[in-house]
Amino acid sequence: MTVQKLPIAKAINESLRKAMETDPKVLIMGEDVGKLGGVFRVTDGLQKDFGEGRVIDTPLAESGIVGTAIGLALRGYRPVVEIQFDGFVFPAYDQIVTQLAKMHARALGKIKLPVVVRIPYGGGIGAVEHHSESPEALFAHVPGLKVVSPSNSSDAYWMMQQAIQSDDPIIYFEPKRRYWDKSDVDTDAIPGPLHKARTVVAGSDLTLVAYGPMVKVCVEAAAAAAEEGKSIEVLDLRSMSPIDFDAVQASVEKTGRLVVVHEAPVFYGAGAEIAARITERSFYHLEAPVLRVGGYHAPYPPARLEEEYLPGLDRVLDAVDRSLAY
Amino acid sequence: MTVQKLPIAKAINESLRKAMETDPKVLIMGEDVGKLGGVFRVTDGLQKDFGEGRVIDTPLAESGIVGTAIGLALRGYRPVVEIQFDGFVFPAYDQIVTQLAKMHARALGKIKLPVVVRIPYGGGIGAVEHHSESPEALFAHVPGLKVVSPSNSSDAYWMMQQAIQSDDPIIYFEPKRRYWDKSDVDTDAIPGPLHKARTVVAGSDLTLVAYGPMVKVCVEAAAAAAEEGKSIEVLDLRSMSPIDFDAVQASVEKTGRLVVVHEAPVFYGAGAEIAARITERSFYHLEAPVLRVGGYHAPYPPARLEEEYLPGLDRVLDAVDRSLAY
Amino acid sequence: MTVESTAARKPRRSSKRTGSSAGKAVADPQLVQLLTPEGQRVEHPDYDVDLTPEELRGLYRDMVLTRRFDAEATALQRQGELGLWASLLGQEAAQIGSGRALRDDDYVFPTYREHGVAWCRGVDPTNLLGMFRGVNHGGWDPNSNNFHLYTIVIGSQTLHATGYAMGVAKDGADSAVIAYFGDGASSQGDVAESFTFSAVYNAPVVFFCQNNQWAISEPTERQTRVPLYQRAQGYGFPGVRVDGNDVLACLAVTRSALERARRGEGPTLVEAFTYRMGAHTTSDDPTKYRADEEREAWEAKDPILRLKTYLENEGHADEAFFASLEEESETLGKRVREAVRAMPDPDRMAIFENIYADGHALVDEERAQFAAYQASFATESDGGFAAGEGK
Amino acid sequence: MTVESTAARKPRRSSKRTGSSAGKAVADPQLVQLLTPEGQRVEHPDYDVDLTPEELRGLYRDMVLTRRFDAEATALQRQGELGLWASLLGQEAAQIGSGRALRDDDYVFPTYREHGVAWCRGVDPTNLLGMFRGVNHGGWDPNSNNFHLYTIVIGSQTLHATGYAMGVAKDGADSAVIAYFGDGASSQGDVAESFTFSAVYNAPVVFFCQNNQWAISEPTERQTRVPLYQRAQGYGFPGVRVDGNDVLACLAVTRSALERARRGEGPTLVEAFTYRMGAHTTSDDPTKYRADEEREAWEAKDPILRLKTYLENEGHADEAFFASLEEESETLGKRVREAVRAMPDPDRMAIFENIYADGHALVDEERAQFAAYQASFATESDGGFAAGEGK
Ligand SMILES: Cc1ncc(C[n+]2csc(CCOP(=O)(O)OP(=O)(O)O)c2C)c(N)n1
Ligand SMILES: Cc1ncc(C[n+]2csc(CCOP(=O)(O)OP(=O)(O)O)c2C)c(N)n1
Ligand SMILES: [Mg+2]
Ligand SMILES: [Mg+2]
Repeated sequence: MTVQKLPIAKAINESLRKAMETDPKVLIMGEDVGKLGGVFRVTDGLQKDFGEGRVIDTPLAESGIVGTAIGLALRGYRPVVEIQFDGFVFPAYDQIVTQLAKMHARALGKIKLPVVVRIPYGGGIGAVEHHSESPEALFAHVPGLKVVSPSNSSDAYWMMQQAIQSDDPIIYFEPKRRYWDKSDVDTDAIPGPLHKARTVVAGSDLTLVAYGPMVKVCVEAAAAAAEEGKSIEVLDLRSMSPIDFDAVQASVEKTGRLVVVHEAPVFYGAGAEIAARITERSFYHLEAPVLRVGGYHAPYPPARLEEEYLPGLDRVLDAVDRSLAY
Repeated sequence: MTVQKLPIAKAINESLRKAMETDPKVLIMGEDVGKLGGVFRVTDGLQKDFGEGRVIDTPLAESGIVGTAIGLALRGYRPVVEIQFDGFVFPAYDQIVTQLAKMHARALGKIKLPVVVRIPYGGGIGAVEHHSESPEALFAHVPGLKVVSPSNSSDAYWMMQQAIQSDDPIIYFEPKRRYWDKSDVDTDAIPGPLHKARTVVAGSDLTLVAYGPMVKVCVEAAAAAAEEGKSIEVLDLRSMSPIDFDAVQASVEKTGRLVVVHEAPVFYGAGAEIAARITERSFYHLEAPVLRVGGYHAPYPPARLEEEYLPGLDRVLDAVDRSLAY
Repeated sequence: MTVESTAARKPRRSSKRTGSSAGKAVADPQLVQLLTPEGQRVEHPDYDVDLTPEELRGLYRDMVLTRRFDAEATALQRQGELGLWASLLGQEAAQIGSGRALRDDDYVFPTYREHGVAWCRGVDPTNLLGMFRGVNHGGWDPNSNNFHLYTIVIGSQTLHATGYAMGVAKDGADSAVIAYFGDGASSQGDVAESFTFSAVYNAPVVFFCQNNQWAISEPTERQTRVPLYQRAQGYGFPGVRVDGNDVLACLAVTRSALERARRGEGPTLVEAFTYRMGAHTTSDDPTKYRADEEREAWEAKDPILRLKTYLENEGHADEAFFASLEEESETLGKRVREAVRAMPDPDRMAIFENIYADGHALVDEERAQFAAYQASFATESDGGFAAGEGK
Repeated sequence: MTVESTAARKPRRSSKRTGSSAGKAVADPQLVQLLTPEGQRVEHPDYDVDLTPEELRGLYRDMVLTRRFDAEATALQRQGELGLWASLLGQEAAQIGSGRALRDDDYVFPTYREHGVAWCRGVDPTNLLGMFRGVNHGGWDPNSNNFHLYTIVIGSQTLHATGYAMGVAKDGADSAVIAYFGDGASSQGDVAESFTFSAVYNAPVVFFCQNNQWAISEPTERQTRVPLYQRAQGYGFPGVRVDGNDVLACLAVTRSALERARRGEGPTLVEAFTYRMGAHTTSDDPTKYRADEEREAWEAKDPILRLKTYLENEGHADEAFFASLEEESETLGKRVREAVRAMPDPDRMAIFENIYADGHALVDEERAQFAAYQASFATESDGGFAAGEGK
């Protein structure tokens, strides 16, 4: 049985298990990752099977988690670190930005930092403050880091395999509100490259680019638009650093229109980078300015307002219409 | 004597002094800000005149500095906090992003956080690692913060006055390699609004937008271009959050061309946001895509390579030429 | 962690000052206790309280009502009225004892679990529920009751408390500040930095650590190998461990620490040794990681029961008191229930409010765009019903 | 800070284990000393070293050559060959003593000032100069000598050391790890977190704090109100203060702490009480904030002089030894000078190298654009001279 229908959370769990079986140097570290299996159960059962020496419940200190993971990596281990929620990565931000991102370059390549930082991110789960954020741009701006996010179970599985195998530090953003969404995982497949975008829906009138939790919304938007006779292409970016600009460019040069969608605030977000670069690359192909749909320049609101804050089907379609109106 | 020719560092010093004289609640906090007067002497003489109770040498702990400044602000003080160098703000990043930026909103406006975080930033001084960075985008992306940077002594003086008077937390980036550049300060002037851009050089063929240390380079580029008969308008952005898009738009709709220049890496940088938004606002006015000149997606290099890394006159002119070639 | 290992760390010698051992758990001062689990009043060489029967009944009432409120909130979460609840069950004595030690002009920096302290400060309990319902991120004015908003990012508030206390000292006031945090939080760099700052500036702050034995699924052994109160001495101020289920001892120890702060002698760390009887929050399932027997052992140390026994044995409270308190509890429960159900959803435009005190051009722009976007639905033929579905 | 206040904190009683006082500086264990400032060999109940004359001369040689190297680097900075230099002047004993206590398989995590430790590890001194000259950010392979790169962000490396030590323990190796940091660094949250992690996981790491009395312009009083070595006990492991200008005591104490780590007994904090004789770095001007008398008082405690006196008094070294060492020093100075002057500027394309181990599309793109941009100058009529001016 190589193809299974798995929820994203379980696909990551299986991927971690596979990596730990394959490579004794792979470790899991974080708060509550052991007996509890993480607050989202992503590491469920792993401590039971691999022991406390490989699935490590850490003190409640994120800088300490990432800092010691760096030390373990220097010793030859491959730590996969869990940050419990997006909003709690900031105490570790210094270690990530000044050490994890830069140590390989600082050592002129003589040491490697194969550390994966897993971060459940994004909103839509009705949580209290700090549990619904999308800070990916704050990592993608930093040279030395790579930043990815899967949108489905197969990617969740394979991108985790690839992230662990990579000798570079990778920030792996998990779309927490999609944890329970099921889709097929072929554990015998030969995966494509980690940092390439994927065409989810082919279309010819406009390109929608998204990643992580927003891919689903964009696919729905494409379907809704199709009913109105509009042919929308949906690209799952998968990687926010590097960005597969070639794929976006190719699509845009076909459709002539681009809308970028993410949950993070639009201001200084990934959409800005994509808009700027694609406009530069495809200036004469664009029929309309690149439009962005995303979070407002506001703290993530209380749960009862999150559906207003998050880009939803209507807001995406509104942007599609505005783009097509040019 | 109301007009003085002052270096930027001294203008900030005078502004801090003025604020402390005017408002007994203004405090200065940081590492080495007391007897030493800061490693750049920006707080020189202030502890001598205002005492250890108001110019506070802190333990070597940036999170502690910002965290206690927040507490002092809650008690009614107006702390002006110094981070010794750009690269050392990251240990304080959590307090800045999760607390300083959000507490006003969290309290539904019932408490105010008038904290100024001063950060000498940018390269060009031949320093070792962590002393030459430009992390402004990492703050501008965060709702709840305001981010500014002066490029000359008058702005340094007045923007600091305004930052201290503001009830919002403000990240005040000081262009450290321009600290010793002198220009006029009129301490009796009536300053314009804190977050408005300023036209430094008027022109009609292309708009250059910069802030902080890059304004000088752009002015020089405009002069060099003028010799070749090109009329370049230079805008000093002054504020990276909010951004005075109206001013940029007005200029671009006049010139039809825009190049944004900053030291920070281009990828996910301020230039991306400006390019995306201006392209959206002025789609039909742009003769060329907005071009960006900035740092590479690489850790800030060792000093002997920084002139290659930093955007200089030639790289700006190259972008100007490329834009004009459209 | 098992019951045994926790018990093994129970200290044996009492002292206001902290003990000496490093690297091993011998010669710990015993935890300060004034009321045994059996409801016996005992003496302590360093701490005492002298309370009138009325005051004792007051503490009892505080604990009972706090527990009632907490139970109601848990129930409201189950009914879907709240998105989440963090129960203080078992920690009533630690919170009421410390909360009642405070003066009005003192200032409190809580975590997300200090419902009992909020009660002592006079914060309307229903105000605490807004953030758990998801209508706001903190629904009260911190300065109305000198009770700061709940802080969710673990440990952050200890620095705010320290800074506030530095300000108090600057003002020449003799108020004190108290910072609550948990055993898990003790590992955060921010908490260590708050120890350093408060010691160096001699700030009038009390660090009140409720060691409830667990940080979600992690036992205190994951955070420290020696008793937490000992942390203080390495920073140059006293630490003391108090029976966190003994409201009298918590009151006495906190009062003493606050007085010390007022006298300008600087910070104190109080470790209230207690137990989280419930789940971490309503999202948590403790059966995954801890044994029932542990909880049962702690049930015997219940903070409310022991005070009840004492009140009864001493004849300080009669049936009528307990009956009327029962009634008061029910009234409180009802009031809370109704208030929560009546709590309106925030206006969607609230997304754009209070982000900045002085405004921000982009917020203005986005607010206007959002309003126009919303309005566009209203003018469509469907009469605007689509607006709510703009998801 | 004045000389007096520093002296006032000098502890009085010695102990391998840490002492008891909390909140006041009484009953501190005296700092461990085996060689007095006057060059007298003294006994200590807990620590000893038994060295041959050759070994003693070796330590002396290490310190002299390290100082010579350091002086040369300072001179090279003045000559404009280095952009900056962080001198270890005065801290030779702390660094050579601890550095010579290490085994080859131990691993070192230094700050930016551990030139003496680097020397002990066999790192070519000229390699240390690259980052100060501005040609790289760290010019050696950490794994060649088990000597990690210099870390500039204060305190960060203590966590790397702890993680590395956790890995050593996992591997079942009996190596140890040593993390250097300063008195200023002791305030950083990261250092506290490294104490917590190392204690909880019983990691084989020695925290070696060189308390050189200053963090740039701030005296140690700005970081703590009790002696720093006491910090350890609150985390559950021993702390000890050693005379940081006594190479024998530093060797003995570090060796003992390393052995403890190897035995699986976990971390130790060593506070080497020493003095930064020079400026913080060549950019600093200490006359702004400290009195000459303080420096002068510490000059009398010079680490090299006292060992010299001892060697002479004991007849362990003769004129020939000192003369040949003098010569060796000069040769080293010359070699360093020449090596620095010959150090080539990095190729500009190095900007794009080693950012990622597995590559990154944007880096490839920018590298190509940069190369094309550079090439565009070469093809211009001026023959390419403008390229270097592309500023
Ligand atoms: C910085 C940070 N990391 C992680 C979390 C997630 N989290 C919430 S509560 C908690 C455990 C806290 O334990 P403790 O400090 O003992 O307090 P308690 O919940 O037991 O009252 C964790 C890990 C958080 N809120 N903040
Ligand atoms: C996080 C951080 N903040 C500030 C600095 C700037 N800085 C460099 S050295 C130094 C003082 C360090 O003092 P200490 O730890 O005692 O070490 P010493 O320099 O005395 O060896 C400071 C503040 C830094 N490098 N890193
Ligand atoms: Mg707890
Ligand atoms: Mg020092």
